[in-house]
Order: sequence, then structure tokens, then C-alpha cells
Amino acid sequence: MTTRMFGEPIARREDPRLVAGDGRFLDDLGAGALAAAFVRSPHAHARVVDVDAAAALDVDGLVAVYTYEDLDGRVAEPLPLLIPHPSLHAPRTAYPLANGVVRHVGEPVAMVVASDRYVAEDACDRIRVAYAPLPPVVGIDAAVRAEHAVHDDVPDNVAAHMVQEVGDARAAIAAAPQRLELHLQIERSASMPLEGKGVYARWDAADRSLRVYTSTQTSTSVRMALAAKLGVPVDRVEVVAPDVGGGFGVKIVHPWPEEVLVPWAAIRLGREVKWVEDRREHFVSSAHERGQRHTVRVGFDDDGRLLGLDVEFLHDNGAYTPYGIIVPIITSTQLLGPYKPGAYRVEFRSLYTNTVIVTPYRGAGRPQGVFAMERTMDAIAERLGRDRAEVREVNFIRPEEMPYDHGLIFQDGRPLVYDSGDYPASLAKLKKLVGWDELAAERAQARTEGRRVGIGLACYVEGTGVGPYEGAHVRVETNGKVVVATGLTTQGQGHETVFAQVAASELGVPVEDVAVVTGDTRRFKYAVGTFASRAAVMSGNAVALAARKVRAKALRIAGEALEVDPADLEVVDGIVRVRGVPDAEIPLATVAVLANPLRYAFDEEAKRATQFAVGGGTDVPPVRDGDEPGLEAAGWYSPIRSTFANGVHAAVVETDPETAEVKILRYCVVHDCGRLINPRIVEGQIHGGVAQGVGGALYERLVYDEHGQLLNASFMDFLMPYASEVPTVETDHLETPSPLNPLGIKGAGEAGVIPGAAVFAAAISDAEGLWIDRMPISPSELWELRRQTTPKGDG
Amino acid sequence: MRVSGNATLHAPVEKVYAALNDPAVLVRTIPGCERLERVGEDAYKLTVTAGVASVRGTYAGDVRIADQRPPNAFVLKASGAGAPGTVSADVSVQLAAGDDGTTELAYDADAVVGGMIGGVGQRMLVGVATRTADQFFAAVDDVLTGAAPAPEAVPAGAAAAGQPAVFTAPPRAPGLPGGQLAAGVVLGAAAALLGVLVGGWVTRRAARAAARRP
Amino acid sequence: MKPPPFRYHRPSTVEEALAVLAEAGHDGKVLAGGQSLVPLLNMRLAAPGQLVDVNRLAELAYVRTGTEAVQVGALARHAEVEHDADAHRAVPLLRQALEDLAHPTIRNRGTVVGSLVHADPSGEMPAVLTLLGGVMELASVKGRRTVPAAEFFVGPLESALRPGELATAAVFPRPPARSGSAWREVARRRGDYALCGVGVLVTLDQDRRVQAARAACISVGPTPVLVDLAEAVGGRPHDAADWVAAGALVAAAVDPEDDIHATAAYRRHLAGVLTARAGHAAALQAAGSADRRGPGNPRGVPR
Amino acid sequence: MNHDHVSEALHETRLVVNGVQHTVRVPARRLLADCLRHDLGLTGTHLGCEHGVCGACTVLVDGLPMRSCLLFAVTVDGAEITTTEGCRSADGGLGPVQRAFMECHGLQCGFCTPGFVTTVTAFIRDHPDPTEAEAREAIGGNLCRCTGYQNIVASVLRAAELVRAPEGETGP
Repeated sequence: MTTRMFGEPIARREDPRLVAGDGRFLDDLGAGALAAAFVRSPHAHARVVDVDAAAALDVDGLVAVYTYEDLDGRVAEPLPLLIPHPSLHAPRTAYPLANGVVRHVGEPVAMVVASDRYVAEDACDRIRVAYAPLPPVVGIDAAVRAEHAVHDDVPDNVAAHMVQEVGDARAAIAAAPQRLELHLQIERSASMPLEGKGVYARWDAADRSLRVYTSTQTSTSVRMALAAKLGVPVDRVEVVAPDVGGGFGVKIVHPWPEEVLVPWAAIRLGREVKWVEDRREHFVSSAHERGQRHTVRVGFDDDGRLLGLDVEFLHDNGAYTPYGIIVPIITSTQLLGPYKPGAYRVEFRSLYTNTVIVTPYRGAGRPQGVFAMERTMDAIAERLGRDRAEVREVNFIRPEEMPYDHGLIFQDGRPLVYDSGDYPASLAKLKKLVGWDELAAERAQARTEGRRVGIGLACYVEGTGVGPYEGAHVRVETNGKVVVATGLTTQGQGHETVFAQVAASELGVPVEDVAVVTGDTRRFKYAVGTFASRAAVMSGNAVALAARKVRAKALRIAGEALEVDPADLEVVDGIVRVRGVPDAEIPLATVAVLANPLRYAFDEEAKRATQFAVGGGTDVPPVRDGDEPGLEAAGWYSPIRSTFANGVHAAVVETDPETAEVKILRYCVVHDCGRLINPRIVEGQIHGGVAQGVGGALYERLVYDEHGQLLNASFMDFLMPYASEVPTVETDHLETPSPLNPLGIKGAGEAGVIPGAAVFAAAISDAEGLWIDRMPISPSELWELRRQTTPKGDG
Repeated sequence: MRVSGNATLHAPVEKVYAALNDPAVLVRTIPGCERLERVGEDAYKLTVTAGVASVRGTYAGDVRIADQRPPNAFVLKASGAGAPGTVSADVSVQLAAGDDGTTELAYDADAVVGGMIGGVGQRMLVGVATRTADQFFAAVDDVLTGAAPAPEAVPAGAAAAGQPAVFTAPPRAPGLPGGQLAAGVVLGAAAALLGVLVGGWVTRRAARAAARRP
Repeated sequence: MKPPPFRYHRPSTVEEALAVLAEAGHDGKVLAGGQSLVPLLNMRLAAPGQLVDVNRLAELAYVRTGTEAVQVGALARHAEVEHDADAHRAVPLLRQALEDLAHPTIRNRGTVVGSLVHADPSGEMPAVLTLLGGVMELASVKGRRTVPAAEFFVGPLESALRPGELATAAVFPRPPARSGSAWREVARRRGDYALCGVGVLVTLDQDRRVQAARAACISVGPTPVLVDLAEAVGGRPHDAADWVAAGALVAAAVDPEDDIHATAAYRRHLAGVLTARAGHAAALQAAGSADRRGPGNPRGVPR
Repeated sequence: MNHDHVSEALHETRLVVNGVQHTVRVPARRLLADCLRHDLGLTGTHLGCEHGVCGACTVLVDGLPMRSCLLFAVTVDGAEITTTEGCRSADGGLGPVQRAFMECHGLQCGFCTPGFVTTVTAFIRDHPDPTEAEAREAIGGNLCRCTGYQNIVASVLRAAELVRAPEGETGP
């Protein structure tokens, strides 16, 4: 089999249309559609007393105004709980429109449909809502104090409480020669894709069918949700994810209130309706993540070897829990990284607050866990006066210990078992790349020049490719072109390219001949979605398995046509040929024709095909038992459990002795995601992840005041890094193939962002000689920290 | 967010306190106040047009006087709503006799700013509110010292507290109109804050939030 | 986020514009570059009934560098002033500060006069006009008037411009001979509003001693904060002046507030640090200009 | 805020977009970005924030990069506008900047890309041989959430190469 395409850094198939402005993003569709806009709560917690739309009714162009009272059927019920969990004892989800009470600023109260968005907003301005404010619960402290409740029937504000323990951690810590207790906190951030959410719905009254375009990470699940919510037979619902302008997690949540309401209104009105989320709406009514507070107690020996680890943390899940408790579960398990913790106990509480809901943002609980674990490693090294890399080294799971069973349950409900990885090798590569052993001298030299330079490093392990399954369909057309379809969506990860590379490699056709369709339920109906770094692992392997079926069938048919043993055949550049026999060959296109007994001579290939005699003879049916017409097949990949990628990052920073500004001098990444389908795309994923890591460590934070008002709901004050803030990333790869899947690959999507907070906290601590226990950190905070530690103020 | 300030008023405490219920004074002294309606004992609805430069908006507000401890303290509960958002402020006001029959007034406001205005940053709010309140007190003290004209007579029928009555502001000379000082000062201070929050501040804050320079 | 409706006027002469503004009164708002006004409209935080678009007033699209000053018309974009070679030679502080103002794309549209009228305490232009002791030229149907920077910036986003008035130009005086200037600021991201920014103007005497030194700071008070540094550095040799002491003067003079990006104490600290840095750089430039007999007012008239 | 919608006046506005003359009748409040996208159907220009920070909506107005979310269509009446659709090569294929972004993997989701393409087109016109630092500064006003900018900086340098030596005899 040719593997020419697999592993090649080819240019992306999707780029020509995107760079030329020919992309089709949600708002590029439905030019004539009515526009929806929403009246959203200005209060964090209030009773909705009255909604008065009278003043809006004379707005020219207004079509409809809806409040909760107008909703019917299952649309009037709370939105679904997507991922129940036994530990989530008090799940609560919102109504599509507020039903009497609003629980966060931005919660939708009324929906307006009008001729265009300008007019819709005019109408929203004129709708007067009377609220009776209720005491808001904002922040982890207030949630724990529980003087007030977000939900009346959850008086302690605790949505979930979970404990996992392997061995007796507390006893092990008590008996350990060395002990530490650390308090570590990460603040709120958000996925913040540059394209917000959006929904465009078309109802065909005659056909009783609904087509919905939505900027989502899972079109197949939105389809199922809409069929159920709207009472439309599922085979009458089509959901298409067009080009999606970034997701990073927030678009995996479904159905969003607007995803239900826009199609609902389109059916009621018999008109096309479109809603395009603006930036303000995205800040206050989509989802946030990261806010967690951790207490780590650790016992270790004089070499820094962990003997017991006891982690308790509090997770702020916002006002509702539609996506369950995936984030804290991931923190509680992935926190362990590449290390053997000795005895391990982890306990978390997930808390309701009157703030925007919390659902996975790229990294999904791992940045918090890695921050807790890696700060702990740094603290151990400091306590023992040992090299930080060395302390990590002694705690590594060794390659020969793979597969390694932690004895815990992972996010997919299956045992946390690492399948592969060579952590010492990863660290060694990183130390070489960044020049770890020389940096101490360089740092000292800088000191003598009055400069503050520091280096930090952080390791992580990332479970990728969670199940339950993905599928793909591969078809060879009679012109030799190959069409690949997967229900899995794409938001810029280059799936059209990498899946084409996989199919081309498996089939032996030029990649130019392969077209890929993603996220369109008209083309493929069963899929889970793009999240948890699972697309390449899940759909990549599904595409490979489907292509292998097609190839086997092609060889069988070609074998009959050429009267040779299929085992002697190979496929090169779309031609099936007999190994070592120059002229004995048949184009895959012709084989595609032969695969269909109904052989009208529509095209040249069909005519050429008539020269071959296949199909057995008159004593067998044209389509034999177990066979199907056409050169096509579906393939499914469903792994026994996740596969685990890993990596090590290092940052070299310089802090200004006067202004406390942080300058990133270098950022190095060593990454192991198994075999690379397209190294260029993997690098791109790492660069983008690192940029979000920089943002999360030094710039991005969502600030609520005590009243539950989000104070920085704009790009003015929520500081996503520009090019001027992001360093050039130096990367190196290690490829330890996963034994769990046919292609030996592991996910790469989230990796870049995971160690960001940990690595910068370590580097800044190193430069400043200060202990940093909460991130992000701003120059002002660093300067204040200096003042606290050195009373005379700035260093 | 909290806004607090002080002022020395050239009138005795009792007079300051007594004047609180004179809507005719209030409608003249509350910055940008166009219409004021007593809707009950110590409760008023008002329409405030506020803004900075030419960027102005009209907002509906309520002011209620509560927790009265004559003649030294009370709380003003002010709230307002306009398209840009909502504001509510509890302004606790303390009055104490100063030298030579003056009154030392201190106010401390805790305000909640919601809606769009709540989300686009609050860096300037305190500064703007404080500045406006200061201007207000300064102007009112001009009135106290006779630098500004005295108020017109209270419309008949309005004097009976608790009776619904509507008051509209007469055309005003530039600068702050007069009024029975204490009333203007106290309720005016709250309304100034309200006006700033729902009006002037909104536009200021918006301009601050506006991504970039003009 | 779409703007509310408004009545739109596009006068083609200043007279026409003044008439429309007089008509509109409080209801009217001037649209020049719109780089602050339009986001404000998009967020519906402002809803002026009438917009008077002055982008057709070609007569206001100029940057004139004279012997005494650089006069910037109301339609001169930031980028045009920034790249004007004569203006840069005459008043280097303009380019020094403009390079820190937002990003080039914004400077392509935004106007210097608009920045001044906007009177943002975090804006660079008000501090530059204040530091140079410049004036604003205002016009209305009632006539024209000029207002010195010291009186023009009234409060946060509040200028002395009256309803019905149009700011037609800003005048940035040339610094005296043997002068140097520098601008330093710290922002969270490049192009963001400064957490604190400081401009320093230094003038040396014949003996290269500091004859005059002033600092203007942004983001540390309701309006630009102007501080005379003479007490700390006056009469000192340009290369031996104690700019840290000058910084201490400024740190004591400013009145910053806490916000979500920085504490008041940190801003105060920055005011000191940046004054020291800018002062040092300005003194070097002044010494250089003393060598080259310029930039600056050829007649060296001290102001 | 009482606005009479019935009488919202329409203004005839002439725009030369990517070399083609268009005349549209739009309300004064129609943002240039919406006019391009919805009135003219040029959906390559994207709106990422509508308050002038992200740069996705950047177009060239008489050759200069500007935020089309901060301009009213009426206010640029008569102007020459260039969008990413207009940054193609003469033969209709990808222009040098667009080619460079593809060659250097300078985009992922592609939503912010049109604003970069227009900004970079103007930049290399004025700076034919930029340094890496200049290239980074040039894109300093555009947000990208996907790429981390590293490959965008590379794309700027590559685009300059392609313009200097058309059809890229020089490799990336």
C-alpha cells in the first residue's frame, strides 16, 4: 500500500475558497431570511414580573415577539441534560426562554423576529421587562457560603460531588518524610471563536421537512435534538454545519436555546429565520470555562518521589449544567499527567453561581489540573533544592510500564489506562530543544546585568479520541473520483485535507481525486462530534476502515476482470495493476462501473467496462449474497478506550524590574500524538493552542462583579492576544504510535493550550523568586505581589 | 460599584431634612429632570434626559426615600432603565450640623449597573459619577449662598404629601436652577448619581468602551 | 449590535455644517472618523437623533506646519499627521505619541481633532496638546473661538465644545529651540488604551542645562495631568538630571483609579517610572537638537 | 429614543467595489460591512466583533485598510473598496497574498482571514521587502483565534516574495 499521502505536509484543500472569500459561514447563507434578536436579562438573578412588548409593535418590519408563554410542546420544557452522571445529583438546565426567573446576565427573555437585524434590535429596545431582583450568587466563595441559592431547590448550590481514591492517600501523606499543602486557582476564560454561534432554519411546509444550518461542532446531535424538541420525524430533519469560524468547545453544547427557537419560529411563521450571535451576546449567553480552586496535599520522599496525593477542588459551573460535569471529571483524572502519584485521592464539588454556564473550552479542565500538578512538582523541587526536571523524571511512568492503569474512571466512563508514550524521551527532547542545562548559567548572567529572566516547564498527558464511535462513507465514482463523507464536523482543523490524505493512502489514489464532506446529515447521519481531540483518531480511522473495505472489493472485482489472484494486485495512482506485469491493469474508475451490474453506457468508462467479463455466470445472481452494488462502503471505528497523547512545554520569560511587564523570550514544545497525518496541520494546531495558553496565562480573564455583572464583555477588555503578544513557537515531535487504532494516531487539537498557565507561572516564579499560585497574572498583579513580598515595593 | 462624597451646605439640618418632600424643588434641582411625578409618600417617578456632549438619552427613573431617621439620615433608593441598560443605586445620606448653621452632608452610593452598559467596562464610572456629584454640590452651594435664583412657588395641590401630582420643569437658565437647598442637595445628589449612571455615564462609558479612538 | 436609526446630514461646506449643527442642537452629533462614535452606536449606548457627517469638508483636511506651530484640520487622519515629515520635524511628539495610538488601521480613519474632542483621559492626543500648550479652534453660527488645552479638557470624555459647535482645528505649538520630547506608555496589549502613558518635553539652555521640563500623563486622572518637573531637574546639566526624582513628582501628582486591568497604586508607580524613562530620552533628544540647531522654533521663543 | 421607522430615509450610495461600480439605496445607519455582505452579496468580509477590535471586517477604502464595521456605507459614498474577493490575481486565480496564506498554512477556520488578506495586501504594497518584525507589526491589529499568528507572519513574508518574484520562483 502506498503511504505517500499519509504523513505529508500538503497544503489544505479548504484554503482556496477561504482565502478568496468564497467560504460559506452561517451568516453568508439565507440572504432573504427574517432576522431574530433576543431581549436578554440585565440582572444576574431576578424574577421576571412582566414583559411589555406594546411599544415594539409599531416598529415597521416587526414580524413576531415571543416570550416563554408562547412556547408550546417540548419547546416549553427545560433544555436537555446531555451528559448525566451519578455524581451530578442536582442537575438543572435552562428553558429556551426564561420561565419566570433569570439566573444569569444574558439569559434570553424574549425573542424578536423582524425584517432585518437592525429592525429586530429596534424592537428589542422597545420591549420593557419588569424584573424583581433576587440576591445573586457570584463566585466560588459565595456559592460555598450558600447564604443564597441559585436554584431554590438546591439550597447548598452544590450540583455535583465526586470522590475517587486509589489506595489510602491521606495515610500515605501523613507517613511521608516530606509534605506540602498548596492552594492553586485558575480564573474564568472562554473559547471565544471569532465567529459566534448562528442558526438559519428553513421549513418546507409542503414536504413537512426542516433544514437547519447551524454553526455547531455536532450537526448530527442537533438533528436528533430538534426532531425530539419540535416533534418532527427525524428523517424530515436535515442539519448542516457550514464553514464554522472556530469552536474550541463552546459549539459542542447543543441544543442552544436559539438552536431550538429559530427552527421553532421558522415552522410557526412558515418563513426562513436566521439568528447570528453578536459579540456581546456571545460573552453573556454562550459558555465560559476554567474557573476552579484547588487544594493540593502531597507527601513525597527525599528524592521527590510522590507517595500520596490528595486533591480537593471547587468548580464553578455557572447557572446550569446542560453539559454535565465533564470538565471537573477531566481535571480530577488528567491532573495526574505522566506521573505515578502513589496513593491518590481526589474530591470535587461543582457549584451553581448566577453566571454564564460552564462547558468545555479547549483543554477542558486539563489546564487547571496540569497547573495544580506542575506547580506541585515545582514546589517539591524547591523544597528539596533539586532540579525541576529531575523531580519530574523520578515520578514518570516508564515506557516499559505501558499500558498503565491508574485505577480510576475517565471521562468516557472507562478505566483510565494510558496506552502508550515515552515520557522520559519527551522530556529529554524538550531539555535539548530549550537548552535546559545551559539556561541556569544564562539566567545568572542576565541577573548580573540587572535583567530578570526565568524558565519554566510543564508536562501533560491528554486523553484523546474518546468514543463511543465515528463513521465514514467512502465511494469510488465511475469517473474514478473518490467521495468521503463523515458526520463529524470541522471548525478549521483541516479535516477536508487529512481525511482525504487517509483515504488516498488507503485506496492508492491521488489526493486531488478525493473530495471530503463533513458535518452534513444529508450525507452521513451518525456521528458524535468534533471535541476532545477526537476527530483525527475517530473519523481518521473510520475513513481508513471504510477505504480498506472499498479497496478489498476493488481488488476482488479487478481480480475477476483480469483473471488474477487479488493478492497479486496493487492500486497505484488510481490504477489497479498486477504486480510486476506492466500492461495488466484496470483503472479504479472501470472497477467502479463493474461494481454495478446495471451497466448502462452513460459514459466512456461504462463502454470500456463492457470488455471485461465479471459477475460470475448465469448460475449466480448478478448481486451475490452479502455483496452490494457500487464500489463503496461505510466504516466504523469504536475504540475500547481513549488513547493518550503527551507533551512537555518550556517557556523563557523576562520580567521588567520596574513595570513588571512579562516578555516571552522563547516557547518550546515537544509533542507526541503518535503518527502524524499532516505535520503542518499538527504544528498549526500546536501554535494556536499555545497562543490560547499565552492568553490564559497572561491576558484573558472574565471578570464578574459581586452583582453578577460581567465587567469586560467586549474585545476591548477581554484581552485575547494579538500577534504582538504571541511568541514564535519552537516545536519537536516524538511519534509513539497508539496500539489502540489502525493508524496509530492520537489527538492533537487541544494539546497546545494545556500547560500554558503552569509553564508561565513557573517561568515567572523563576524570574522573580516569587511563588505564584493563581493565574492569569497581569503586570499590575505581579507588581502588587512584589510589594507584598518585598515591603518596599517594586524590585 | 461605590460612589461617595461630601458637601457643606449653608442651611441647618432641620431645614435640609424638611425640604426633602418638595417636588417643585426636586424637579428643578435634579440634573436633566424633565418630569417628576409623586407616586406615593416619599416616592417619585422621574424622566431624566442625561448625556455628555451631544450624545444624550432619555431614561425613566424612580426615586424613593427610605429608612428615614430625621433629621440626620435616610436612604435614597434610585433606579433607572433605558435601552442601554439598567441602574439601581442605594444612596445612604448622612446629615450633621456644621459650624454657623451649616450642614455637613455625606453620601455613599452602592450602584448596580446592568445590561450592555454593565458589560463594556466600568473604568470611568466612579470618576464620572464623583465629578458630576461634585459639580452638583458646588452649584447648589451657589444657590445656598444666593449666587443662583430662588425657586418659584410650589404648584397648588402638590403640597399635600402622598397625593399624586405631576411637576414639570420650567425652562431653565444656564447653570443649575435654584431650589430649597437641602432638598435639591439631597435628592438631587441621588438623582445626579442616577442621571449619571443611566444617562451621562452611559454615553461616557460607551465612548470609553468604543474599541478605539475617534 | 446594529446602530439605531438617525437623521443623516452630509454638509459640503463648514458654513453649511454649522447651520445644521445649530439646527440640531443637543440632538446633533458630529461624525468625523467615527472610530469611537460608531462602536458606541453599534452597542446602542448612544442614540443621537441626527448625525452631521463632516467627511466632505475638504477645507478641513489639512496639516499645516508653520514657523510657530503645526495646525491640524478637523479632517486630518491620525495617519496623515503621523507621516507628515514637516509636522514631525516641527513637533516630534506628535509622531512619538501617535505611534502608540491604537493600530494603523484605526489611525487610517480616526482624526486627531476627533481624539481631542473625545477628551478621553486615556487618549494620547489630549495629553500632547496639553503638554505643548496648544489650543483648539472652535466654530459655530455664533462665530469662532479658540480654547487653550488647559481649559478644553473638562472631565472624562467631556470637552468644552458646546452643542452646535464644530472643532475645526487643533494647534500644536513648536517647542522652543534646544527642546526634546519623548512618549512612553504601558498598555496590556500593543495598541490598547494605556494603563499609563507619559509625555515629557525638555528645553535646555545655552549651557545644556534643563531650562524647562514638563510631563503630561494619561489614564491617571479625569483629564491629562500636567506636571512641571523644574523642581526636580531645573538647572541641572542635561546628562546629570535626576529623572527619577522627576518621576516621583509626577507619581505624587496623579490621581489614578483601580480598574479590572490595574490598581491605582500600580498606575501611580508607572507614572513615575515612565516619566523617568521619557525624561531621560527627551533630554537626550534636546541635547541632540542643540547640536543640530533644531528641531524647534527657529527664533527659540520660550513659551 | 423615539425613531420613526416608517420614514427611515434611504440614501443612494455609489461604491466601486473590486473595480465594479455599484449603486445601492441604503439607510444611513447601514454599516459598510453589512452593505457589502447583504446588499452586494460579497460575503467574504466578516464581522467578528462590531466594535472595531478584531479586524475581520477590514477592507481597503481608497487603498487604505479600514474597519468596515466602523464605517457607514453612506459616509464612503464614491469610494473605491477592495475586499478579499478583490485580492485575486488578474486571471481570477488566487492573488499572491491569498496564495501565501495557503502555502504557509496561515489560516485554520478562515473566518478572520479576509481581514488579514486585505491588510497584508496594502502592507506589502507599501513595504515590498519587510522584516519579520515589520510583518508581525503589520498584522498587529487583527485578531486570530486559531493560528497563533506564526504562520500568518510567515505568510506576510511569503506574500512579499511572491509579489517581488511573481509565480514564486522562490520557495517558501
